[in-house]
Formats: sequence, structure tokens, C-alpha cells
Amino acid sequence: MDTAIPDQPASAELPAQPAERKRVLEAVLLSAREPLSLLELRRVFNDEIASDVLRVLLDELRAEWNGRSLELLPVASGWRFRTRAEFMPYLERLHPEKPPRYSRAVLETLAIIAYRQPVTRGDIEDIRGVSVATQVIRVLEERGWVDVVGHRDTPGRPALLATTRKFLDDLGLRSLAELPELEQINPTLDLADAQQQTPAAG
Amino acid sequence: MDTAIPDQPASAELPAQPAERKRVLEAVLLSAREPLSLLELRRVFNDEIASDVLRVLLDELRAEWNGRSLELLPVASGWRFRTRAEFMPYLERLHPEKPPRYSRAVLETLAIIAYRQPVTRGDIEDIRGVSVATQVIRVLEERGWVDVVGHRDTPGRPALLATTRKFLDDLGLRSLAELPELEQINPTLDLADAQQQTPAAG
Amino acid sequence: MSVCAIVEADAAAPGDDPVSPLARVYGEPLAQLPHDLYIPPDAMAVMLDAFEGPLDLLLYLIRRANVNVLDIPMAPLTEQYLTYVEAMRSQNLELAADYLVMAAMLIEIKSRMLLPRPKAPAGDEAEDPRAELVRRLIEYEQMKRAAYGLNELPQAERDFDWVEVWVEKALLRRLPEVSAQDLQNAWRGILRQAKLHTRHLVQREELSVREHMGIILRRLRAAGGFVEFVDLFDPRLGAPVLVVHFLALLELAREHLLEMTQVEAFAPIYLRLADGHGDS
Repeated sequence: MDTAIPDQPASAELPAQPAERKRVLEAVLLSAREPLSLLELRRVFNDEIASDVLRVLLDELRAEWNGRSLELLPVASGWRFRTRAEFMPYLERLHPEKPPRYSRAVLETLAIIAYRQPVTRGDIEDIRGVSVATQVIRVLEERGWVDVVGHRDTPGRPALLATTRKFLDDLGLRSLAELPELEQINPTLDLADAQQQTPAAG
Repeated sequence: MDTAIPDQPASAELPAQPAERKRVLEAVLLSAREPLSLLELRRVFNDEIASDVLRVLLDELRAEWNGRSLELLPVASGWRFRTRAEFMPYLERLHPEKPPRYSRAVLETLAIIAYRQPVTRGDIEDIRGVSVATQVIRVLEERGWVDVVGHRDTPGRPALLATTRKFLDDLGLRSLAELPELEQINPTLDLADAQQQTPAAG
Repeated sequence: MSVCAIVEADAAAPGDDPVSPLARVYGEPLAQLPHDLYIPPDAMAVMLDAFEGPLDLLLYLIRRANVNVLDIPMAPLTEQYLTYVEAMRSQNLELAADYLVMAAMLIEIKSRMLLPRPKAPAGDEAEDPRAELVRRLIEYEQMKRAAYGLNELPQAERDFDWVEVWVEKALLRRLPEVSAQDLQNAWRGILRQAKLHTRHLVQREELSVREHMGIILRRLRAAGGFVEFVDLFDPRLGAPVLVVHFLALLELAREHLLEMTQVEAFAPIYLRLADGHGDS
């Protein structure tokens, strides 16, 4: 293990060249545990780079990674690198445990929370027409996608559920506005046919 | 009642070209949380690549990353990417940690060397009234702030310590004369009282 | 239980007689239930799992019948729904109460459809008893499709992994920071111990002298412990510095840290480290 620790790393001065600045951004973004906001990225340069300049650098860096193994993505809480979908099958060989695939109950509950938030469990049950198992909501809470944002001022003070920033991040969205648009259900549409169609892109 | 699971990503066939294989390795290594052994990396390719071929690919990939933001390293338990040392100061800005502090023994020893140089360890002990651990002086020597400038021609030929130019540089001083002036101690004055006085302005 | 009684009564007729139309849908007779209404007993458990609830089952039935959601033929729909529910019940499957509540609602709507509608206030349309059901069906259908759409989006851990490269903290050696002020405070700390003798008092001028003492000692060491007097003085540094430098030299001699030698008057003066050690 050749982890010879070098002497004091070079001081973190603002690199003069855009190319060097991009290397710094790359290093920081690749090793971050969370998406990094523009604010945080500016702090990396001691706030010596303006936001719009930074945005240009990020766009360039993103373009540099085009067609490579990763992609740089702006999500709700900032910028983050992720692996490209085409490499997932290889990655999955290392983690034989199946990635989470959610039941319809979980997905429908998530959709209702996402599109109608904030909602109570009762609201969800009204829309779905069935009672919602506690387990269903717990799955979403444990994933960090849904949390309680308040309580409705009605008897029992039911909890109001909403989606989190992590939900947007994990779905690669910058805001709720980027959710796929709700389909207008055309009552005269033949429902059997409609079912076969790909949902309209948002 | 299809449970709306999207199509599986493209199947994970063995890429024909070395370049494509390296992209797969890159994707897998960049998103791994732990070092990946050759055995695990072979599993990524369904064991369809021999270990020695894989090793060549890894060496090539390592070379490709030369001089970039990360470095690919073989460590005890396998291969992993890590952030290059030169980018650490930038990363550090995102999660600033409290800088460590020198012990009182180190600071007092440094103060005595700075104000009374050149001094022997014995001189320091006389002034502080306690023995000075070797470790204390070594800390200052390793920092490059103090070095031996000669030996006093007395029994035991003790080393004479003085501060260095780096000490002045690191403290932002042009010369020792810029050190804060010490209180003028009236010998007849009680030292404890002297302590209360405001230091004379430099 | 009364709900179940109605269910049985109503469920008896349909399906047995494929000839008599069950209903007329947009004028067309609906002669028989869709074939897939027949549920093999083994499949019942699967069926129950397959539907997410009564609304889901109703949507399925409406889709099968290719009818307009806004103009649901309540009678056949209710018949079909009840047939399902009864089939589930007869398999001793634990039927969620939600299904029975819906059954009651359908029957209520169906019966209200048979009654003359109450006069609506002038200008208003009389409310269709099916309106609430239709609203719920459409909203549920919309959310069902939204769920499908959400599931299509690339999802962390399923369709991609976040990248998080290892950061070796040890690569960054953090060193304590010290300011001149810290040194002054440290010195005060020493004073506080009252260990300091008055002879240790240091003044500003002395400090410069002490700095030059170190400079001279380093010079001598670098030169092998031996240097000519004049080489130590660089006139370009100016008189004040030269004076301090000279004072440092005298102080070093006084403290026996170096020796000055001169063979005869006006001969070169040589300086030698008292310890005789140079670097070379």
C-alpha cells in the first residue's frame, strides 16, 4: 500500500486557467458524498469565482464527460456525478442483492404524495380507495424520499407527508416541476388502448 | 396487472474493445465504496477476462488518469480511486475542521526560542522551570520553525536552538523585531501585577 | 352482512344466461360478461393481489367493457363487480372491507339512478349520482399512471449509482496555526509562573541582536565553522543593520559562542565557531 503521505499539499490558491479550475471541480464533485450546490462549489474557490462563471465551467465539465462512464448532473440540491445507466448491469454483478423495486401500493402512494403534497394518510386512502398499510409509508420514509412536514389541524392532527430533496436527487430532478406531467384522463378515450400507450413525456 | 417495471438496462455482455472494457472498469471502480479485488473485477465481466489481461487494463486505466483529479491505486485489498493530495485543500474548504492546537509546552518553548535565541534546551528548562520533553523540540524542528545553529562550548556541548526563516514566513513576520514587544517588567514590581498591564504597543 | 345478502341476490342472475342482454351500452346490447370474468379458483388469490383495491377493480371492469367513464352503465358494472367480490368471498379469501364498502356504494348509486332525479335549482344541472364515483375513478387513474411515470424515471441505486470516490483524510496534514500573539501569550504564561529572573528581560533592540546572532551562527556553520570578519558584513544592508550585526557578533563572543582571532594588527580577523563544527 503505497500511501506515502506527501509533504503539505500545495496551498489552495485560485487556479488561473479554466482547465485547472475544472480539475478542481471534478476532484471535489467526484469525492463528494452529497450533491454540491453552487454556493458550496463557490466556497471551494474561496468565493473568488462568480456563480455565472462557475455555471459555465460546470457545463463544460459536463460536456467533457459526455459519452464516458459517468455523467455530471444538476439535481435539486446541486451537482453530482452518477454512473451511466448502461453500466448498471456490470455494477449489479458486484451487488447480487436486488436493488429496491417497489410494489404498486408503494409507487401509487409515492405518486400521490409527490403530486398532491402535502397529504395525510387519509387523503392517500381516499384517492386509492383502500387503506394504506403503515409499512408502505415506512418504506418511503426509510428511503428518505418522504417525510412528515406538519400536521393538519383537524381531529387527530394527522401528519402531513411530502417528498424530500433526496427524492428529487435520487430521481435526477431539479424540482417538483420536473416531475412527468400528469396525464389528462380523457373520459371518451378508450381506456384499454390508453393503457398500452407509453405515458406522455413530461 | 403489469407492475410497471421499466425495461431492463442493456444486457451486460463482454465488451469487445479494450477501450470499452476500461470504461466499464472505470464506472465500477468510481462508484465502489470499497477497493475492488481482481476477483471482484473479473466477476464484473462474468469471469470472461483473464486476470493478467485485467491487470493490463487496470495499468492502462491508471496511466489514463495520470495528472488528473483522481488517481487509481492498487491497495492491499484491491484497486480503488482516490482524490489526489493536491486537491485536498479545496475539499477541506467544504468541511472545515478545527485546526489542531499546539500544547502549552510547545508554545512556551517556541516563545522562549523566539525571544531568547539562541538558547539551549537547558536555558529553556531554566526559564520554564520544568524539563522539556524531546518530543516538544522535535515538533518544532519537524515544522521547520526551529533548528540547531551551533553548540555552546560548555560541558555536554548542548545544541543552540534558534528560529528559522520559515518561522518568520509562516507567522507573517519580516524579522524577529516584528514579534510583539514583551512587557517591560520592572524588577521590583510583582510579576503577577505586571501580568495585568496592557502590553506596550509595538 | 346485509351488503353480502344483496350481493348474493344480485349475483345469481348474470352469466348463467348468456342470451339475455345484461344491459344496453350506447344502444348496443351487452350480451355477456367478458370471458376473462371467469376466474379459475386457483387464480383467485392472485386476482386479489393483482388489484390495488376496489377502484382498481372497477377501472379494470370499465376498461374491459370499453365504456365511457362519464357514462358508466351502472347496472352491468355493479353486477360484474359483485360477481368478483362474491367469487373472492366464496374462496374464503379475506376480503378487505374496502371492497364491501364500494359494493354498497355501487348499489346505492344504481338505485338512485332508478329514482326520479330531484329538481335542480334553476340553471343548474341535476347532479348525476355517478359524479362522485367518476371523479374518484379519474383521479385514481391519473395517479396510477403517475406512479407508472415515476417508476420510469432513472432511479438511484436501481438505474445508476452515485459516485463517491475515496478521500484519504491523511493526505491533508493539518498543522496547528500559531500567531505572533500566541507567542506573546505564551510568554505571559511563563511570566505567570514567576519563574523568570529579571535578567531575562528582553527588549526590542536586543531581539534584533538575537536574530542576527542566529544569522551569524548559521553563516559560520554553512562555511565550515570559519569565516573572515569582513565577509560577514554587506554594506548594502545599511548602517543600522550593520550595527546590529556587529552587536550580535560581540554578544556571541561574550557568550563564548564564537572566537575571534587576529594574528597581528591590521591582519584579517577570523571568526570561528566555538564548537568548531561546521556543516562541511
